[in-house]
Amino acid sequence: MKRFLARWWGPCLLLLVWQVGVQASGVNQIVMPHPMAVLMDMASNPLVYGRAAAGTLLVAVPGLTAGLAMGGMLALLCQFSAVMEYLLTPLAMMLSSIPVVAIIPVLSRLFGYHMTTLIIIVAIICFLPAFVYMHAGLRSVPAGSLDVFSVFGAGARARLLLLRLPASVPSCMTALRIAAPTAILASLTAEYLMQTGGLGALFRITTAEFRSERAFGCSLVAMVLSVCCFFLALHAERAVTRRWR
Amino acid sequence: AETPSLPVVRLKLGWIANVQYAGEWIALDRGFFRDQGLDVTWTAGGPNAPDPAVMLAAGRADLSYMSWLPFLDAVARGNDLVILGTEMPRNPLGVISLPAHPVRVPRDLLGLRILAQGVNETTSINAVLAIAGLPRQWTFVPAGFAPDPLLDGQGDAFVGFDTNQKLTLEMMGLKQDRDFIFTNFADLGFVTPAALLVTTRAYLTQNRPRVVAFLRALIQGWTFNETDPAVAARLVVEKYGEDYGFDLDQQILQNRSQIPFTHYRGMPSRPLLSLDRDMMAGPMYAAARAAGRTALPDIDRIADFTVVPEAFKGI
Amino acid sequence: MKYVTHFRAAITAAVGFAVILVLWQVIGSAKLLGPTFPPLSSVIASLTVPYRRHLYIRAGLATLSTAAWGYGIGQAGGLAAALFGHLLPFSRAGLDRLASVIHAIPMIALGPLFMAVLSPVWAGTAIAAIGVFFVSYIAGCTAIESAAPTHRDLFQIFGASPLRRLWLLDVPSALPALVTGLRQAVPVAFLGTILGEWFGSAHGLGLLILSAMENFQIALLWSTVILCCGLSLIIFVLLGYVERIVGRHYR
Amino acid sequence: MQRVPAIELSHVSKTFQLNDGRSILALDDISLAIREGEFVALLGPSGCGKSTILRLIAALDTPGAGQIRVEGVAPAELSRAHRLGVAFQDAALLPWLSIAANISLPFRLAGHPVDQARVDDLIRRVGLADFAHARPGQLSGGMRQRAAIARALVLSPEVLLLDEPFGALDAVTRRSMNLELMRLWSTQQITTLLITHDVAEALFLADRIIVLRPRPGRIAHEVDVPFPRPRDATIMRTEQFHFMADTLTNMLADGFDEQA
Amino acid sequence: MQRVPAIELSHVSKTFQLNDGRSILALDDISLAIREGEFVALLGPSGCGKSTILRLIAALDTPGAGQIRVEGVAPAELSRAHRLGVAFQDAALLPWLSIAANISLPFRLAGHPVDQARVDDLIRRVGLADFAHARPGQLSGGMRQRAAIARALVLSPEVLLLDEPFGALDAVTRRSMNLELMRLWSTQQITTLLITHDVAEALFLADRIIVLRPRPGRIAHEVDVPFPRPRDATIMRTEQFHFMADTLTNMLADGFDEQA
Ligand SMILES: Nc1ncnc2c1ncn2[C@@H]1O[C@H](COP(=O)(O)OP(=O)(O)OP(=O)(O)O)[C@@H](O)[C@H]1O
Ligand SMILES: Nc1ncnc2c1ncn2[C@@H]1O[C@H](COP(=O)(O)OP(=O)(O)OP(=O)(O)O)[C@@H](O)[C@H]1O
Ligand SMILES: Cc1ncc(C[n+]2csc(CCO)c2C)c(N)n1
Ligand SMILES: [Mg+2]
Ligand SMILES: [Mg+2]
Repeated sequence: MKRFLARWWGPCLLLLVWQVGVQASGVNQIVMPHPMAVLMDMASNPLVYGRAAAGTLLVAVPGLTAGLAMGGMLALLCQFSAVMEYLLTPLAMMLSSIPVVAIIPVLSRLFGYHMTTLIIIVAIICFLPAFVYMHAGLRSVPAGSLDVFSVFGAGARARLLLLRLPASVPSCMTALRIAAPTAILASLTAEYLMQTGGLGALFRITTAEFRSERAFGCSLVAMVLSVCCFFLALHAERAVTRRWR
Repeated sequence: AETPSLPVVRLKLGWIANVQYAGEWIALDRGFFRDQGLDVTWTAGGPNAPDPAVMLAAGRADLSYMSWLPFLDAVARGNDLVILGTEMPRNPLGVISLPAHPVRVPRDLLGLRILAQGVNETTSINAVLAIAGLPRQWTFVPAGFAPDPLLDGQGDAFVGFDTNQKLTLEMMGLKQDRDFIFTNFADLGFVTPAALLVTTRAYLTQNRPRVVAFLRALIQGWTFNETDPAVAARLVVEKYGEDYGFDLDQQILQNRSQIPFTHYRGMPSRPLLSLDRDMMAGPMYAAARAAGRTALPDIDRIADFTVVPEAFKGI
Repeated sequence: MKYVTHFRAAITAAVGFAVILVLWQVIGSAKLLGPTFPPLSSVIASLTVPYRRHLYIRAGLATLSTAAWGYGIGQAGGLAAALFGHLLPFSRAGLDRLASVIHAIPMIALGPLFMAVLSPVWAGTAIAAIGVFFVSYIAGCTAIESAAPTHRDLFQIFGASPLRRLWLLDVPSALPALVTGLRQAVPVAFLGTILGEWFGSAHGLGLLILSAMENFQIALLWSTVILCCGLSLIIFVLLGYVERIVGRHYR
Repeated sequence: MQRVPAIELSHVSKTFQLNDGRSILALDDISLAIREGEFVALLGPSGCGKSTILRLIAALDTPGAGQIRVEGVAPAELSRAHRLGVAFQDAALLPWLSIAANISLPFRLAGHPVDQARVDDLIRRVGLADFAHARPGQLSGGMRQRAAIARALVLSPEVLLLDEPFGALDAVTRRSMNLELMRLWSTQQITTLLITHDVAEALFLADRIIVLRPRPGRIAHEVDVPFPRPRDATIMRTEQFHFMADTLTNMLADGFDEQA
Repeated sequence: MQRVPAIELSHVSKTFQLNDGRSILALDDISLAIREGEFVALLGPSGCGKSTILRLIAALDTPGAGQIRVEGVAPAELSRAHRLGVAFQDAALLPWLSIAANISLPFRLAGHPVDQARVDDLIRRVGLADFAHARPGQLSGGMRQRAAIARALVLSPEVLLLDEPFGALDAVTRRSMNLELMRLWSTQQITTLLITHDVAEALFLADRIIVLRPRPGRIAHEVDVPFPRPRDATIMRTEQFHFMADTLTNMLADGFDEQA
C-alpha cells in the first residue's frame, strides 16, 4: 500500500482534487460529474464501455500496426535507394514539425468519413515515430561492425538481415513505446471529430445528451488504455534493450 | 468606448459567429443594446463547443441559444432553465435527397443510407419515423458539414439546412427539384423551432428588466435586418466573424434565405422572437415524446411567454 | 569539408522538398485524390490573395500568442517539476506517473471542460500547456541527469556544495537535452492550441481550419493548414539550429 | 611503518552486490599506510580492486568493514576541506569551459577567489600555455590529461590520487608525461597514490610499489624502489631497472589464475 | 625481399581531408612486402598511419596513390573470397548474438554451413568454453577480445590482420593473451600483420618489426627479430630482449616531436 502510494500519489491527488473541487464549487453535473458517479456508471455498464473500447482498439491497433509497418518499410527503402532517402527525409521532418492531429479535418475530407479513414489517420500519426526511430535504428549498428562485415565479405542481403535489422530492434521498441499510447488518444480524437464508432463517438453522443458521467467515463477508459499501453510498451522495451546491450 | 457602468449581459451563441445571428450583430453595431442600457458581450459556439446549457450551468453566460431536445435533457439533469423566445420559429433543417431516391414523405426514408453530421440530425430522422409510426429502418452514414458526399454517392440523402447546404448545392449550379429534392423536417411531421433563447430561472427573476431590455434591442436588430440582408452579412464578414474567413456573397444569400424562417408560417402578425404557446404545447411536446423524452415538465415551468410581448410593447 | 557536407545536405533536402511539391501539383491538378485535394498552385493562390492577408495575419497571430503562452507555461511547469523531482528524489516515481497520466487525458475531454470553466482564449493555452508540460518534464528529467558520473565524482572530490553543483554542473550538462525538449515541444504547443480553438474559440488558425471545412472552402482549408504547419516548421527548424550550437558547446 | 601516516587503511573490506544477486568481495582485509610526502604506486591485474581503494580514499564510496583515515580525519572531511586532488583515467574536463576555466574550477567549487597566477603557472608547466583559451574538444587526449593533472594540483592539495591518468596513451607520449609528472611532483612532494598497469611507469615514479592480487583483492607484495631522486629517463635503461621490472612482472603473473 | 609476397604495398600514399578544409598526408610512399606465413608487427606513435595501412590492406579504404596486392590480387578480392581474418582494437561483436554465434558469424556471411566442430574447438582454445552461450555484454573486455580473435580465425584465413587487439588490457592479461595468440598462430602460420603500441609484445610475437614515423606516415626502421621459434615467456627476461626493447623504444622516440 505504501509502495503503491509512493508511485501513484500523483493520479490519486488528481482524483482527490476532482472530487473536492466538484463538491466545493457545487457545479452542476452537466459541467463536471462526481468521480464517484463516473466510477459507478463504469461499474454498472461494463458492456457499454467494453464495446466502445473494443471499437477504439479496432481502430488503434490496426492503425498502429499499419503505421509502424509503413514507417519501417519506408525506413528500409531509404537504406536501399538514395532517391527515397532524399524524398522521405524532408517529408519526415515536415511531419515531425506538424501537429498531425490538427490536420484530421483535411484527412477526413480527403478520405471520407469511414472507419478506414480513422485507421489511416492513426497510421499516419504512428508512422512518424516508426520512420524516425527505424531510420536511426537501421544506422545504429554497433561500432566497427560494418568493417567486420566488409572484411568477412558479407553481401548486401547478409548486411541487412544479420546486421541492420537486428540492430534496429531496440529503436523499434522505442517507436512502439511512443506510438502505442498516442495511437489510443489519436483514435479517440479522430472518432470524436468524425463521430464514427468507439469511445470517441460515445463521448460525443453522451456529451450532447449531457450524460457527462458517461462522457467522462469514456475519457477515463481511454486514459487507462493509453497508460496501460505506455507501461506495457515500456516494459517490453526494457526487456528487449537489455538483451541488446 | 463603452460606459463602464452599464450592466453586462453575456450571450452564448449556439453556433459560430455567422449571419445566423444577424439581429445581434446589428443591435451591437448600431448601439441598440447600449441604448437599452446594456453592455452585451458574446461568445461563439461551434461544432465542438460545449453545449450552451453547460455554459449557463457553469455560470459563464446569462443568455444562450439552445435546441429543443438538448434543452429538455438539460432540464432533466436538474437545470432550472426558462425559454424566453425563439430566433427561428421555423426550423430550416431538412432532408436533401437525389431524384433517384426522393424523400418527400416519412416512408421515403426507409432503407436509405442517410448522411448526417451528429446527434441533432439523427434524432430528427428517428423522431420523424416515430411520429409516423414507422420502424427505424435506415443506415447512418457519418458526414461532415459539406453536402458533397451525397453527390459522390456515399449516401442517398443528407440532413442539412435550407439556409446552408441547400444554398451550397445551388451555388454549385444544381437546381432544386431537378437535381435534388429538399424537404423540411416540419413537412415530414417533426416540428420544432431552431434556436430557442434560454436563461436560468434565477437570472430571469433577478434581472427581468435587463432581459426585457435585451430582447427589445434584439427585436430592433432583427427588424432592421429585414430592410437590407447585406448589412448584417457585411458586419459578420468584416467585424464580428472576421476570423472565420466567410464569403460575403454566401452570407448575404444565407441571411436572405433565413429571414422567412424567423417568422411563423401564415402568422405574419406574431412578433419576432416570440414563442407560440400552441406550437409548444402541441407539435413540440409531441416531437419530444416521439424522440423518446418522457416525464416532460409542465410548460410554464420551462417557458415564459410574457417577456417578448413586454419587450415588443416598448418599441 | 564540413561546409561542403552541410551544403550538400541542404541541396538534397531542397531537391526532396521540390519533388514533393511537384508531386502535389500533379496529383492535385489531375484530381487523383478527388476534389478535396487541390493542386499546389490553387493553394498558393488562396494563400496569397490580398483580401485574405489580414485574415491570415490575424489568425496566425492569435494562434501564435495562444501557443506561446501555453508553451511558456508548459515549459515552466515541466522544468519546475523536473527540477523538483531532481532535488527531492523520493517524489520522482510519483511525478513520473503523474506526468504520464496527465499526458493521457484526452484533449477532446479537456477542450469542452476548459471552455466551460476557463475562457475560450485560456482553454487553448491550457491544453497546449498540458501537452508541452509532458514533453518538457520528460526532457527536463533526462537533461538534469545527463551530467557524466565522472564529473559528479569530480565535484564531490573538490567539495562542491549542492548549489554550486547544480549551477556549475547539472544545469550546463542539461542544456543540450533541454534544447531538444524545447524543439520537440513546438508542434505540441501548436497542436494543443489548434485543438483548443476547435472547441468554440472565435479566433485563430484552428477556427479557420474548422470553418473552412464546414463551408467547403477547400483551398482556404489547405492554405490554413499549410500556414499552420509552416509556422511550426520554421520555429522547429530555428530551434534545431540552436540545438546544434548548444550541442557543439556543451558536449 | 611511520608514526603519523598521511593515508591509513586498517582492515578494509568491500563487497559489491551484482545485478544478478551474487556478490563480489572486491577488497579483503586491506591494511596500508602511506607516509606524508610519499609516492606510492598500486599495481595489479584488471579487477583486483585498485580503483575501489582509490574511490574509498576519495570518499566516493564507503568501506564495508575496516577504517580509513586521511591526515587523521575521515576521508570525506578532506574533500569537504578542498584538500584533495584527483585525476582519473579519462580527463573528465567540463566540455563547455576553456582549459583555463577547467583548471581554475576547483577554486570556484571551494568558494575561493581564483588565484590566476597559480593557474597560469600550472598551465605553463604542463605545456598548455598556447591552449589556455581552447576548449577541451579541440585538444588531443594527451593534452586533456595534462590539463586534468594541472586541475588536480591547482589547490595545492595535501593528498593526490591518480587513477591510470596515462592509461590510453601510446608508449612514447606516456613516457614524456611521466617525466612531466615527475618534475611537477618533485617541487611539492605531495602524498601521492598512483594506480597504473605499467610496471616501468611505477618503477620510474614511485617510492614504493604495492602489488595487489585479485578475487578477493588482497595485498600480494610490497616493493621499495631504490632509485635515488631526482631521477631521469636514463635509469629506465639500467640493468637494475630491467631486473626489477621483470621481478614485478613475475609478481603480477604470480597467482594470476588465467582470468578474463 | 621474397619472390611472391603475400601482401605487397608499392609506393602507397593516402591523404585525408579534414573538416576545416586542411588535408593530412597520413601515408607517404609506403612500400612493404610481407612473405607468406610471415608475422610482421607494425610499431609507431599515435596517428602515424598504422590503422590506415591495415584498413587499406583490408580494402576498407582505397589508397590515394600506389598499389596494393594481396596474394597477387586486389585486396577486395580477398575479403570477397572470405579468405581474410581481421580483429580490431574494440572487439566489435554483435551484442545480440551469443559468443558462439558471433564466432560462427563468418560462416554465415560466407554463405557456408557452420562448421560447429571448428567453432567449438576455437572457443575452447581461447578459453571461452564456459561462455559459449553468454552474450558479449556479460563478458569482460579481455574475454570479448579473445572472442574477436577466434572469429578472425574461424574461416582459417590466409591473411590475418590485427589492429591492437590487446590495446585496453592490463599488462598481465595482455601477456597471457600474447601466449595464446602465439600458440594459435604456430599451428597454422598464417600471414599476419599485427599493430601494437607495445614494444615487448611486438618482439615476442613477430618475425619482423616495422617502425613508422608520423606526419607524414613513413617507414622509419625495419628490424628482424632473431629469437628462434617456438618461443616462450622466458625469452622476455633475456638480456638480448631487454636490449632490443630499449633500441626499439629509442627508435620510436626518434623524430618524435613532443606531440600530444
Ligand atoms: N559499482 C560496482 N558494482 C559492482 N561491482 C563492482 C563495482 N565497482 C567495482 N566492482 C567490482 O569490484 C572489483 C574491483 O573493481 P575495480 O574497479 O576496483 O578494479 P581495478 O583494479 O580498478 O581494475 P581495472 O584495472 O580494470 O580498472 C571488480 O571485480 C569489479 O567487477
Ligand atoms: N577518416 C579520416 N579522416 C580524416 N583523417 C583521418 C581519418 N583516418 C585517419 N586520419 C588521420 O590519419 C592519420 C593516421 O591515422 P591512423 O588511424 O592510421 O593512425 P594510427 O597509427 O592507427 O594511430 P593510433 O595508434 O592512435 O591508432 C592521423 O593523423 C589521423 O588523424
Ligand atoms: C451542421 C450544423 N449543425 C448545427 C448548426 C447550428 N444550428 C442549429 S439551428 C441552426 C439554424 C440554421 O441556420 C443552426 C445553424 C449548424 N449551423 N449546422
Ligand atoms: Mg580501475
Ligand atoms: Mg589505429
